[in-house]
Amino acid sequence: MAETTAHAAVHHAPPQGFIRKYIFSIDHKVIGIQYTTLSLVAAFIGMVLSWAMRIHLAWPNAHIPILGWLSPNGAPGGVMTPEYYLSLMTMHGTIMAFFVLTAAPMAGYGNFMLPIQVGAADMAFPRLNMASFWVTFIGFLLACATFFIPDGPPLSGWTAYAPLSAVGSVAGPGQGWGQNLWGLSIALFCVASLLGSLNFIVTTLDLRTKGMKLSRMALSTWAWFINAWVSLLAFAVLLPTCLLLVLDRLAGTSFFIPGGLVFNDQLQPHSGGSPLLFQHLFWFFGHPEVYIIILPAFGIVSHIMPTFIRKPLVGGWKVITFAEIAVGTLSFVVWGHHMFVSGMSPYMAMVFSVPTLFITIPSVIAVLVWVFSLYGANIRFDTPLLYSLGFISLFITGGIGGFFLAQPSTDSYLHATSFVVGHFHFTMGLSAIFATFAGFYYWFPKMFGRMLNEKLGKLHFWLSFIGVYCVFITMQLTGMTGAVRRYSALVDDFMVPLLPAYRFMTIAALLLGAAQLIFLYNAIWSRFKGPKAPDNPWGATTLEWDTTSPPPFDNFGGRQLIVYHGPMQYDGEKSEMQTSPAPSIAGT
Amino acid sequence: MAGKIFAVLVVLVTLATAYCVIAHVWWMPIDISLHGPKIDQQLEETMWVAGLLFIAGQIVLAAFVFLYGGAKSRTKQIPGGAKYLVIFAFAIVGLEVLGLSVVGSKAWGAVYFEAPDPNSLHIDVQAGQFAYYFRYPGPDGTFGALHPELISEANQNYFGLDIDHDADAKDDIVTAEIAIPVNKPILLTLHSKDVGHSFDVRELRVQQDFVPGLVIPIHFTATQTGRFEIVCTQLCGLGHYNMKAYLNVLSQADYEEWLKKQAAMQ
Amino acid sequence: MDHSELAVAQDGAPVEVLRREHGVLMEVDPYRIDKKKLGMWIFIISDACTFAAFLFAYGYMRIGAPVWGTPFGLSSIVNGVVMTAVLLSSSLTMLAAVRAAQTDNKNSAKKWLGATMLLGAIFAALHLREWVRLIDEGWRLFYNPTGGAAQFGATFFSVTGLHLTHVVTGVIALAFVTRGYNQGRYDQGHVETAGLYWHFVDLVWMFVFPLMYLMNAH
Amino acid sequence: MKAGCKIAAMAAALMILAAVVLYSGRTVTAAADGQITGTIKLDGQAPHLKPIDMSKDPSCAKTGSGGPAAGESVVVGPNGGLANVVVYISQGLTGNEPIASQPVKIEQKGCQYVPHVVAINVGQHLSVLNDDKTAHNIHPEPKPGGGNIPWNKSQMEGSPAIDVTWSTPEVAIPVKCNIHPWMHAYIAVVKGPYGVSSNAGAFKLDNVPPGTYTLTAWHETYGTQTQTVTVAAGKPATADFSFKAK
Repeated sequence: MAETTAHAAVHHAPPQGFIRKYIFSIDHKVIGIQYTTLSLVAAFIGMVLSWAMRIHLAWPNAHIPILGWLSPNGAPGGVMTPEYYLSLMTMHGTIMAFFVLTAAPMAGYGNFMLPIQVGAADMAFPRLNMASFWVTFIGFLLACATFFIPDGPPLSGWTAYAPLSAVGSVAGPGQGWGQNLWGLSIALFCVASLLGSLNFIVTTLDLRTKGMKLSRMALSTWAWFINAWVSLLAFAVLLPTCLLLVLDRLAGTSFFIPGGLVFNDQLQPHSGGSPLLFQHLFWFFGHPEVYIIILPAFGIVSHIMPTFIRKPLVGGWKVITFAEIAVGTLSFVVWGHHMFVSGMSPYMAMVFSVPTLFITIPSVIAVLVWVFSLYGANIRFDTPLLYSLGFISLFITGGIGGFFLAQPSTDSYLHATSFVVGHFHFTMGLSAIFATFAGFYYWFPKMFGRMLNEKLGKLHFWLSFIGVYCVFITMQLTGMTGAVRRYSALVDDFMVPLLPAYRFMTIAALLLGAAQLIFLYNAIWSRFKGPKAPDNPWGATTLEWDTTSPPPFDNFGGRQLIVYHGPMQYDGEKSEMQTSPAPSIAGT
Repeated sequence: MAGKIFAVLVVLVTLATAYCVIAHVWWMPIDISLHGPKIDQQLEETMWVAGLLFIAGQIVLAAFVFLYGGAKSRTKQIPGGAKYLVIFAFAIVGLEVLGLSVVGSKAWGAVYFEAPDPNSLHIDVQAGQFAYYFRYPGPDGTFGALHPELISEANQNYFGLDIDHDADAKDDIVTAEIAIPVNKPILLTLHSKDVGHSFDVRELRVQQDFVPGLVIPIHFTATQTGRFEIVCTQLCGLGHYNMKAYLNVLSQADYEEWLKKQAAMQ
Repeated sequence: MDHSELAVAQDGAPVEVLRREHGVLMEVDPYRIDKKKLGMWIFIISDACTFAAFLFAYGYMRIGAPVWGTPFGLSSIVNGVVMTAVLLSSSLTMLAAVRAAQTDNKNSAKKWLGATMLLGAIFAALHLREWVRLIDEGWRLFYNPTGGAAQFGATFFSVTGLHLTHVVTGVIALAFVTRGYNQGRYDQGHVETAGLYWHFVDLVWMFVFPLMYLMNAH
Repeated sequence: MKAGCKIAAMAAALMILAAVVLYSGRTVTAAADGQITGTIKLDGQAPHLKPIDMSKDPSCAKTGSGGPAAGESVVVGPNGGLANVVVYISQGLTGNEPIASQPVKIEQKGCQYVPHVVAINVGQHLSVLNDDKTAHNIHPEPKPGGGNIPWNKSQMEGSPAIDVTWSTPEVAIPVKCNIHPWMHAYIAVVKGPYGVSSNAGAFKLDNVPPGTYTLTAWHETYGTQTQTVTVAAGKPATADFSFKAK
């Protein structure tokens, strides 16, 4: 024992000094907290952007002095311009999809928890891990920098469809350096994600402690592991897509720009490129991306639920894990359902429609597992569980919309309507956010050694749950009228009558956003003033609860861990730690 | 207590959503195309299937949360375990999606796999930032060639026609709105002069992107007269929200009258 | 920098393979490989996707273009064949280096590593010569002097440029590995991992050469 | 101490007074300068211009005069007078000409630019207003590399006026609205006195100091013409132009 601790110290001495300890740290726990904090900041920026958008949608000609003060260019005299609305929309999507939804549940919690859950002292490549955070950070700064350049942020949406995004500033405001910075920012994000995924995979495969067979891994670890594979392949394609886009913009190539384009009566010097090529490359990444966002959420919820329902999930680790693997695999063959009306061959539409519909089967299995695990349970309604239940409800609601959008015939009506916007906010947006909140409330004691205030947590949940449904069910259902997305004002005759509904959504969204201030207050206050957290406040079984809160530098204080069974050792009030040699109580 | 509140909330949300759908609070507009009813029917069927799954899912979730909130010393698994769940997913949902794929492909095929009627009225459509322009071939029935370098919006040469040298182009009728005769097959060729746009007429149940570099044909037959909006649904820049045009479905006589008036304005 | 070791438990009949990481016992996978090597494999998978996306873009452009530029005459093809031969032999020398490192023949390993680096540098030089010739002929990322599709330059320079970047990175990485190996900071595992990367770069060239050169010969 | 203050205050007041006198004196002398007047005619038949169909934006169609608006690229008055011609001094200026102090206004009215062509001094303020019940984007496109910076900005209904200046002479910068593709205007940025012809074809350049000048007339469709003109003190000179119809 003495020898092993000495060994550990040689290879992994705790760093001294503030900078090595908290800034350029190679400790996976610090990096996890850095990622989580970055996401939290990004989430609040993204939310404020959505407020500004919603206010503009509801009162497009209103003079709002604070807007004019914040952005004299984008809202001269406090009246937001359409191009600034689109810029805010683009940055809302970019910041939320990449820097919040992709980063928080995977890179944030995954970095902190995955090595602990498998019983390792750190990630396989700690320096690479640090590099991936700082590359993400630079990417985030580049994305934010677009707000401070004269031309403003890009306005071509988070999907950045070419040729709008590729031809440069002839296509209007927001297509100058903002779009270049966007491309570079996302390229950096890709690099960081690739490094992160590599680290996750190697750590899971190579650094499991004795007895931690694959079948005994925590369900969150499983989800991160599967997700790392999906991101590894998907981001590897987005990276060249961004590079080619930047080449088109800066080096004069024509990958995505066809010939004969005329802007402002000027014939453009490009020829031979294909906008559809961009769409294929983007969506080859883009559709797996929504699963990259939701798979960690699956894992977090599956990990949290058994603790609070005090029983294993139906079907043990296998059913839910195989469902996740199926979702991850199928996600690579469905991208064309984003392109049903894009001029792709109608036969290809059929080819993409069928796997898209079939991907519902593993998703339904996952939902059935969660819902039917509640049967005969002994539910403890702590905030993490409430958020998990909220996740299930939102995911069902959002998933249902998928039936309509997976079929080319119905999609040809609903495409690009607010039905789609509501659908993806439910599935990849709010479901993932709810799972992220569940994870936050669940792991906060472990990450910071303090308990969150449970009353404020519950209040935050109730307001968020009601608010989300008020905003997004209305959004999804108004889409049935054909209400077009990405419009900065309602000028079409058929959209003007929707104004009251849009105003309702705006007010609900503002309240929903205000409810997040409760969360912010709770998190900050509890971080410093909350009651001290015990090692295992929830009565859980996985390895992260088998060490102090927060864990020591090498996670287990040089202790030799031996794992004897899977994570779901619950039956009513009883539970057994994974490291406990006692006989299994629940079979898994 | 929290569980009961949660259950009640979920049920309320479910009922409210179901009400909005059943009462058609927000619903599709009238359907004026020959192929449209197939799409509507597909949408209705999907709504039934998906709606039932939605209600069942939320209600079962609410019920379990409502029922199993109390502290018990022992827990129990659902009889039969995961086997029945997986079977259910494959059997019911699998059949459902298979059915939707098969039926849906018929609706899709009816619109997109059929060749346009050879007697269709052919109208050329060009989208640009941020307006549509339409072109009728004129008396000679032939469209003039397009010369992008000649496009001059200042001189209202939106298509880049070489009127001085091209006899085919001279009689082309360029309009800012489109009029079509009712009950006549229409063939549109869509091309964009700059970025991606879309041709979306809700009442026709037609939505098709303009892809720069491609000429995309779509065809349909309108069955009712009226004036309908054409809106752009593909993000095209700052004026995206304000990019629209009108589709006038007219009787044959009115259509001819309209076309004559437009020709006089060239 | 992390160290793993294999140990055999001496406690009786079923011999158990144990592995230590940070001094504690680790679970052993039947398929387990050293984490550096595993990391390199995973990187290779991801990098292969990146190359695949570039080549997909190339195929898409090529099929869509009515007139495609075919600038390569006999001399270029010969040059390409020589480049291919050089890169293939560098794989062989790399193999020899790995073999030597595995048998702890340090001097031999260093020699073979040096040969690999030299061949890599020759490859890069020949490649740049080809580029210079094309640029002299007027080919650019956005311009085709023969009047066909401008995408030839765009795809050729970006695909081969990406590959060239890999080769140059590889040579630099090999230099670092050789130095570290010479000083005893790196072991045979590092040499083997570097070898994996080198073979992958070679393998990619086996796709790039026929697709970018042979198909574009006139 | 107090006395010192008083002296300083008086000195300051005197200096201000002197400055005012000098400045106003300058204006007075300028007013005594000459004037160039003239008319511009179109020789031949005005081309047929397609009327503008604004049905794309119903709020434009509503504010219009009922029927479709006329095209604006050639506007000919009753006696063959050619409107929208910019007349300015292209040679012979001393370089010390004052910058006109009143801002030039372009209004967006009924989805057209009013006026269709404006002239403006380098450094003079241009104010763009939106009177319509719809949004416009104002998109001037100066020649690249010419010194003037292109921009493209939306102006919502009820937004404050956009105020800009131009740094380099350029005849003429095209301006367009992408939301309403038919909307076009031209901004001629010049140094020294300028005039724009009215519907009757008449123009007037004020405050021209005595001297011999090259006068240039520019029209968006018919290009430029020049002629030499001599202005004597206190005496208006005349210069007529005639553009040939294509």
